Amino acid sequence: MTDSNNNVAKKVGDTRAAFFKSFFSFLITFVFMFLSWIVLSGKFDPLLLWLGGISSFFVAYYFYDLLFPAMEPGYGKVFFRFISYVPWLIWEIIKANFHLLYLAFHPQMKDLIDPHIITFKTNLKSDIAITTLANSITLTPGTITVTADSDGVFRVHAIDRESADALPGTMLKKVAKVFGEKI
Amino acid sequence: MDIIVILFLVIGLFFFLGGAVGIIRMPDFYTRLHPAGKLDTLGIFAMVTGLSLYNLQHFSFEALLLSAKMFLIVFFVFLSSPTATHSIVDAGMRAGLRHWTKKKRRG
Amino acid sequence: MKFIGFVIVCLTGALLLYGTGEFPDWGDPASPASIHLSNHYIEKALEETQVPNLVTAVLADYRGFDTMFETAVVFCAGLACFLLLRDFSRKKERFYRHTATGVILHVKDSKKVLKTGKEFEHMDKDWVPSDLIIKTICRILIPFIQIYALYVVAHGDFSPGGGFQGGVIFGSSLILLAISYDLKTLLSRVKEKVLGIFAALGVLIYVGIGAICMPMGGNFLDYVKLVPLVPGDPHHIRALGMLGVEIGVGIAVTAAMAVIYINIVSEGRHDEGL
Amino acid sequence: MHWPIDLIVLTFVIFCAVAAISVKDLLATAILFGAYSFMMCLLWAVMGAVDVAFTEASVGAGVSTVFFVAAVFRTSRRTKD
Amino acid sequence: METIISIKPLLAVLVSLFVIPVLVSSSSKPNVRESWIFVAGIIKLVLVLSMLPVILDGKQIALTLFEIAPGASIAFRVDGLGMLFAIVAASLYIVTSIYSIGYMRGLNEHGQTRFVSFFALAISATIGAAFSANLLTLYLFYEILSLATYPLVAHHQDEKSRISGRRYLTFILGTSIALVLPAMIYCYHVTGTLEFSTAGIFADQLSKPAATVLLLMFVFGFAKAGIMPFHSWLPAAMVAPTPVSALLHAVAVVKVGVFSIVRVMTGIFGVDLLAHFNLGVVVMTIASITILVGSCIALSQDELKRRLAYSTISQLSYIIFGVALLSPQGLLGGVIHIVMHAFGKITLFFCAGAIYVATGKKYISQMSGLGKKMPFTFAAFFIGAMGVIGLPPSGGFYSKWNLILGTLEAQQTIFMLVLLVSSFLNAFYFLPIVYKGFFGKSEEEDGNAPVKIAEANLCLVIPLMITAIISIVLFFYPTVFVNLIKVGLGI
Amino acid sequence: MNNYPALIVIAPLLAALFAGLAVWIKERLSYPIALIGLAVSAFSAFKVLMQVIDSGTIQYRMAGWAPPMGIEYRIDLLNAMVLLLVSGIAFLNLLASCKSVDQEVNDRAGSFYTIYLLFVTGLLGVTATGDLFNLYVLIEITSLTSYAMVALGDRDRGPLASLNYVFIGVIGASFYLLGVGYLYLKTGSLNMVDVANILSGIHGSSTVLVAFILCMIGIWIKMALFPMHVWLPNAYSYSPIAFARVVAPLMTKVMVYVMIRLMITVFGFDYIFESLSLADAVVWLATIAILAGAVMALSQKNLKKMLTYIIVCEIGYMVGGAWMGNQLGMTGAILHILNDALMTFALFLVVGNMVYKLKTVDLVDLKGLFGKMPWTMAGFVLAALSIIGVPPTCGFFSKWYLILGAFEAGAYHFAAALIISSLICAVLFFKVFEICFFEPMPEEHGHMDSHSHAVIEEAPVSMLIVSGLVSLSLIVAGLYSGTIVNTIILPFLK
Amino acid sequence: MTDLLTLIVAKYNYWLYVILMMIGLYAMIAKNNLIKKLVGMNIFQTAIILFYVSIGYKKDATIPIIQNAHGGHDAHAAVIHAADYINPLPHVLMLTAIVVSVATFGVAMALAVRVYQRYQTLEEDEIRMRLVDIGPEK
Amino acid sequence: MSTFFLSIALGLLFLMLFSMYRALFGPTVLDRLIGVNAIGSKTVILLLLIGFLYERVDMFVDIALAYAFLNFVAVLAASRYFHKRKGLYEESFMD
Repeated sequence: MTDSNNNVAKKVGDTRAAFFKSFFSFLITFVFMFLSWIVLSGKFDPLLLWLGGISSFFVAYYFYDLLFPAMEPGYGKVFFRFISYVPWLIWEIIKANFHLLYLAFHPQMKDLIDPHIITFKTNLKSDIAITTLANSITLTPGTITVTADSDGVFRVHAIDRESADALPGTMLKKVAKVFGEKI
Repeated sequence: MDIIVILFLVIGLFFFLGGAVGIIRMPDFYTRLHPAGKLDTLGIFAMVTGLSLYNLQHFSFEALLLSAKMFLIVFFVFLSSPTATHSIVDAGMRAGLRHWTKKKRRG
Repeated sequence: MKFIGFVIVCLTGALLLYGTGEFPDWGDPASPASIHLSNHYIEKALEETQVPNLVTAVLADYRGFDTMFETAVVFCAGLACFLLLRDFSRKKERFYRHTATGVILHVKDSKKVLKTGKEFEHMDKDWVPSDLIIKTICRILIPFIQIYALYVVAHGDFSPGGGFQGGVIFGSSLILLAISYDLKTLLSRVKEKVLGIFAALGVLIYVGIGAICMPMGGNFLDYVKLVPLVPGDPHHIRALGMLGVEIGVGIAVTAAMAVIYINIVSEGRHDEGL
Repeated sequence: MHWPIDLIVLTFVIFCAVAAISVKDLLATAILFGAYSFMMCLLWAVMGAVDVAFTEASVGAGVSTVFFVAAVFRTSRRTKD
Repeated sequence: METIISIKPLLAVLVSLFVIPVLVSSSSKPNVRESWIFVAGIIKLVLVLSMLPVILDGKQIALTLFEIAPGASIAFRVDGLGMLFAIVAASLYIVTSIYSIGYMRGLNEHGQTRFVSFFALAISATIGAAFSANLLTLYLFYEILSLATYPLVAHHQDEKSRISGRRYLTFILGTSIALVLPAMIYCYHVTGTLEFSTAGIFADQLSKPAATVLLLMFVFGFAKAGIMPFHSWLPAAMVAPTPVSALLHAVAVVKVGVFSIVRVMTGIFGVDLLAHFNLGVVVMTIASITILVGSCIALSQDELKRRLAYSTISQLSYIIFGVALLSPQGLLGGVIHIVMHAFGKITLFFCAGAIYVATGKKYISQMSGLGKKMPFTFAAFFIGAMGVIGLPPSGGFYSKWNLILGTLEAQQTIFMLVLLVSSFLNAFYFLPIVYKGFFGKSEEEDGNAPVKIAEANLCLVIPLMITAIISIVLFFYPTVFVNLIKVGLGI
Repeated sequence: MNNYPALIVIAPLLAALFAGLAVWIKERLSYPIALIGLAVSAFSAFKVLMQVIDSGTIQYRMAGWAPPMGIEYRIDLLNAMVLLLVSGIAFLNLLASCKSVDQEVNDRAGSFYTIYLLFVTGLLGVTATGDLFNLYVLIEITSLTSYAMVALGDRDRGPLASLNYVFIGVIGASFYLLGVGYLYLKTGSLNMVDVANILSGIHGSSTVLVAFILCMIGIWIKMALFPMHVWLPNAYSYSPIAFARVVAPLMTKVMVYVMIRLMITVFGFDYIFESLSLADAVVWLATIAILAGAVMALSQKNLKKMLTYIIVCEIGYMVGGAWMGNQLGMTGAILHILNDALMTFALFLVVGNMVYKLKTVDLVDLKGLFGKMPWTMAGFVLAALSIIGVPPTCGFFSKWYLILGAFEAGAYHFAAALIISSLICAVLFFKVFEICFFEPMPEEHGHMDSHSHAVIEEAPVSMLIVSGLVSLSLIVAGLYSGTIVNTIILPFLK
Repeated sequence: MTDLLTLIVAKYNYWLYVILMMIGLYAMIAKNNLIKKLVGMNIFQTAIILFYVSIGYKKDATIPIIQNAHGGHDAHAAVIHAADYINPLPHVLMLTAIVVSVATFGVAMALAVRVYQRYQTLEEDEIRMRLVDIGPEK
Repeated sequence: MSTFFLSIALGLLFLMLFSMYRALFGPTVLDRLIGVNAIGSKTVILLLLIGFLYERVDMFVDIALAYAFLNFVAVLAASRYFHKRKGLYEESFMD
């Protein structure tokens, strides 16, 4: 236990601010964990709640830096913006799916599709933003992210021209807005 | 209520059907991934929604939590499915699998 | 060999089919297997152990002794993998990665040893940087998987699951960490030593709970005798005992799974995995 | 009531088993073996053995396959039969 | 019959066993070691003799050590027959140990400690076999004896002794495991006991074919008795140092084989049963063949020890022959031949050894004229030869005489002829040696390089003189042994 | 409350876990921990044996549940004897292995001891348990540990041998499990005595027949009866010697015990010998096993391998004896469990001493060993004689009962096979003796050098003492076999 | 027709378990590749599990977790009928069996890696050839 | 309603056959992986449906959840294989 304590200490440095940062992210992780515990458990037996507390503490203590590695201020805002992003995304997904359904059932499907790979660059910086964009791309019309690196370069496999042309487009803007980044 | 549930389930099934047909019909590996990755995700989404609605028929706090738990599956699938798809397609690229193109077929 | 195999297979199959002739129908509620012991378990277990999940009740209490050895088997498997594959020796050729830039150095001279630590990392030769998307997503998922695993361990009494399943899931969360980042990350977070100790400790918790019952005047694993040691409702002592045991199983299985994976995937060198 | 599911899944199980041992690539074997475990898990669930299904899901689909892939990763995919 | 429980038989067996650790620990001091052997031998003889009066009174001494199964235990019982054999073995042991000191030192052999240790072990086993109360115990000591003598036979550790040792074991161990063991277990299976008793242990559980097969298994199985065709280990075993050949292959080992057969015939089957099934003739025929063939082969041997070995083979069959007569005279003659032949043959072997030590000569053809240089040795040789041939005034005559009487008593005239012919053959192969020794031309006289030849050292000569003298004394005073036999077999 | 029965199994398990902890904390501690664990276990086994002899069968309820519900330890005379045997041999071997473990697996000795203890735990549990399924789990523990150990031995062939062992071992255990499943299907119970009670009503059922056959085949595979022996020689001869010394005497013997337990307690003699007519076939199988084992042993050029084939041969003895269908045969089989365990242990201890010094036990490398390691060789001779069946060593007496049993059952072929195998063993061992006795020592100058004492290079004292003790115990066990039969085996069979 | 269906339904599980088991056994015996054999081994083991779980199944019964008994507070309220719940015992046994099989599988995989390290192949016949090359054993 | 669930389940099983085809005969390993992944997602739903059939869905959700997790882990592991090892067609191994 002391080992990982030391590690943690090394990682975040010894300054007080860093400590509070990590403590804060620990706290948030703990809350998240405990909430999911309650959702999972569905029981309010004191023993189970205690166990949930201990488990959440355990996970949060050891792995808080996984969920929120760098606790930036304004994370809450990002969170709410993200929530508002989700319905749009789902709608996009549904559109994508109908498109695919159309393709899948079309008798001359092979004439409609024209797979190719496109590459584009974005100015997204944070990992989480890149990942969100990448996964959104994967989930939406006829495109799958092949690679996305930390410089914001995306390679995307598109099933037809139409889908390819739509990129990066609106989605990038939306994602950038969610994470407060410049396009 | 039942009708909504049935509707959701049938839609979900329809998505799955599309996915399945797509998997069979698409010409190459990359194109197959499209239906597999997306239609199934949405299929799960629709079906779980239907099922959790059905679960809420006899409303209680516990039933609500249970439905929430079901939505955890959706949450999870929405995170993992594109990642898995991406991972597979990346694997295909790295492994050097060439993708099907129209030109190739014509030529 | 193929032909011999085929003959043996046919013979065995015929023997087994011959035996099935007298089987009761599938799902027959009156078959002997479903009336003798099972009825007792179904009707009495809740009353006797206060655990609604009959499987857990039988697993951790009536047949807790089996389960103890089952855990020991897992521990043994972990230890066996460690023993078989762990390779402490140094290879002649070594690869190092500069942590900041990701440049890989190939050192052929066996005497020259770079200090691994902050600047350089000891590498396998087929190292590929981990994928950003996978990394991020797994980063988010892993804590949830873990809390879920712990939930499974703790709720073995009420819903399917229990120590073993929870342990495996926790273990696979560690494995996921190793897959999405790399093995080094996992090992820097969870030391090999910790895993080794936990594997033994988990089984020890189980056996220890059983063994404490003996000086308390009971038989081995007789949780009822633990009442004086545990605060709380004495009626639930068996359930509590089972919980303790499940936690032990969970710890042991987690560690064992991680050890097995780590050793197989890196051939015991602990440098680079999948 | 559950017997149709049981029957179909059992047939799938047999398919997967045969495919898993006859495919000429160990990685494919690993993958099919995973599918086999999925089917098995489903089968246990159909038969009401939730705990077994849970274990099979966690072990068969999860760690077993991962161990398998890890072993294939460290050895070879080649197989003659 | 009165039975006394006493620990003496056990002690008698164990004395030489206990001395082995002492021998091993004093291996660097030969004198100390040999004095221990001597002391052990004396104690053993005293212990054996101390039981003699009791036995002569018609009592028995018994001691049960371990009950393995009902009716099959490891137990000692001293009766007349066993006593007779034990006395022979124990007394000759002392003589032989003196002789072996001289022999081994004379030839500067290696591994002397090993040699004396296994020698002691072998003698223990012999005494044990003599005192066995049942077939199981007898078998036990029989096997121990087989194994204990192996290192002695193979003492030289060269290729020749390796082959001989292999043959030795193949025959001895092979037959005992393959034939005696199943036969013995079958006996136990049928009767539930293995105790020796003069009436036999089979009531009427055996059919004639079964009895015949069983008897043959025993007779051939105790291959130490050298019944043909399981005889060829004996000549092979002659590669061993002479004391071994002398004591073991003339007295202990072979006699244990014979003794076992006698025990089986008298104690397991019982004379009556054998007579009932008319099995004596079968055994007698086998024995006769061995007697005649053995003698004939002996005639053709040039190496002295081999000739003696074949002689032993044929002489051993006398004993079996006598017992197989199933008549009191025959039994007496056969069993007393154990004693008589022992003293006679050991003398002969001692002489052979002495000649080898003194001159390094092994072959009869080289021995002409030696008698003048080694008068004592050759005189003793002559006496021994007389004993073996059966000429008065040596003990051998007494046994042969009884045997012939036995054949008459049993009305087996043809077999009497066998005895006579064989005696002639004996004379043919022994007397020429003596003649050559005393009257033949020595090599020196042939003009070869003069070799200084004299009598061997005292350690070698004294024992052979003693045995030769005893061999003569026995002709006059065989009473003790005769009484023992009468007590033992109830004749 | 009397907790000795549980302690027999729990003590080594606890010790294993503590040793497993010690691996990571202070590796040197694991050896004393292991010693203590096994000592406690052996002591408890001794106590239990005394209790059983005094007051009859002990039933110990795990977790306090009454037998058909919970798992029960049911220790009768046979159990208790085998328990003492297993724990005793394991303890003695551990005493002797300190040095050889250091030599062979030095950098991971702690893990070695842990697995060793788990293996012993498994064996003890198999012996003590009265529950059919518990038996399976414990068999798997023993198997799993032995897989690991075998692979740890010979660098070239160990892993492969181990892998083959895994395949066959899993088939065996699975067959057994399947047999238990069939039984469970018919009876609904897993407790041996309970199953036996229910079974007595349904003897004619084909399911029970199949269950019986499956259980037997499973156990036979695990004990390496002849056609199913293929895994054994490689597995045993490539494992580290410290482990081979305990697995070779115990594993197969415990499996024979399991077979006897199933035959007597679960299925019952009535069923096996009256309802079925398999006994003759099995005795023939055993006969073939004996001969085949002996003949294969004859062709080996490595002492360890040779001994493993002798184990195959000895298994034939016990199986044949147990299937003779009479008391004598069964007595012989049970006695032979004890005796063969001791003999094999003695032999492997000797081999361990040789390996420690010579690093190899190919027959050609044993030249002149009598001079070099006299005490070791003395032990070897005793053990070899015991295997051959020379009285008064114990091997003779079990053979005695076996042959008696064969005569009583009219199985003369079996008796003949016993005799022939004894002869072949004699040939085998004397071949070795000849090499050790006649061949000159390789590094020694002239062998006939009369008074020069050979350079004595004995194994460490700890190994020597144990091997000497065990070799002497062969004679003691032989002489007291009557007592053993009368106080343990016969009361048990009645 | 209905009879046939009933028969199939009644015994289908048992027949299929035999077939599955035979597939596994055949793979273990006849396959040349060590990992294939391992897969066969696992199929073999799951077949047994299938058999056990089939034993435990009961028609018209629910999973062996007592309903409406959260934490056992109101455990005594409802009477439990044995026919309502599936037999839990085979499940327990099979949990253990699965654990054992995964442990064996793990160890076997480790062994396969070791074998590969040594021989650079997993085909049995090739390994045998390599063994001949290595020469007589020591 | 349960009949409806059953028919949905059977429908899913029927669809699984398509994915199964890909898994069994897919020309490349990755095709098989896609097939298995698709099977996995259907299985999650099937598990839930079986839960409803047993009317004990609270017990089956756990399994479905675990299933989703571990399917992901397995697929990830299998695809990570190709990040480090080349060679895709199993035909290339035929020699």
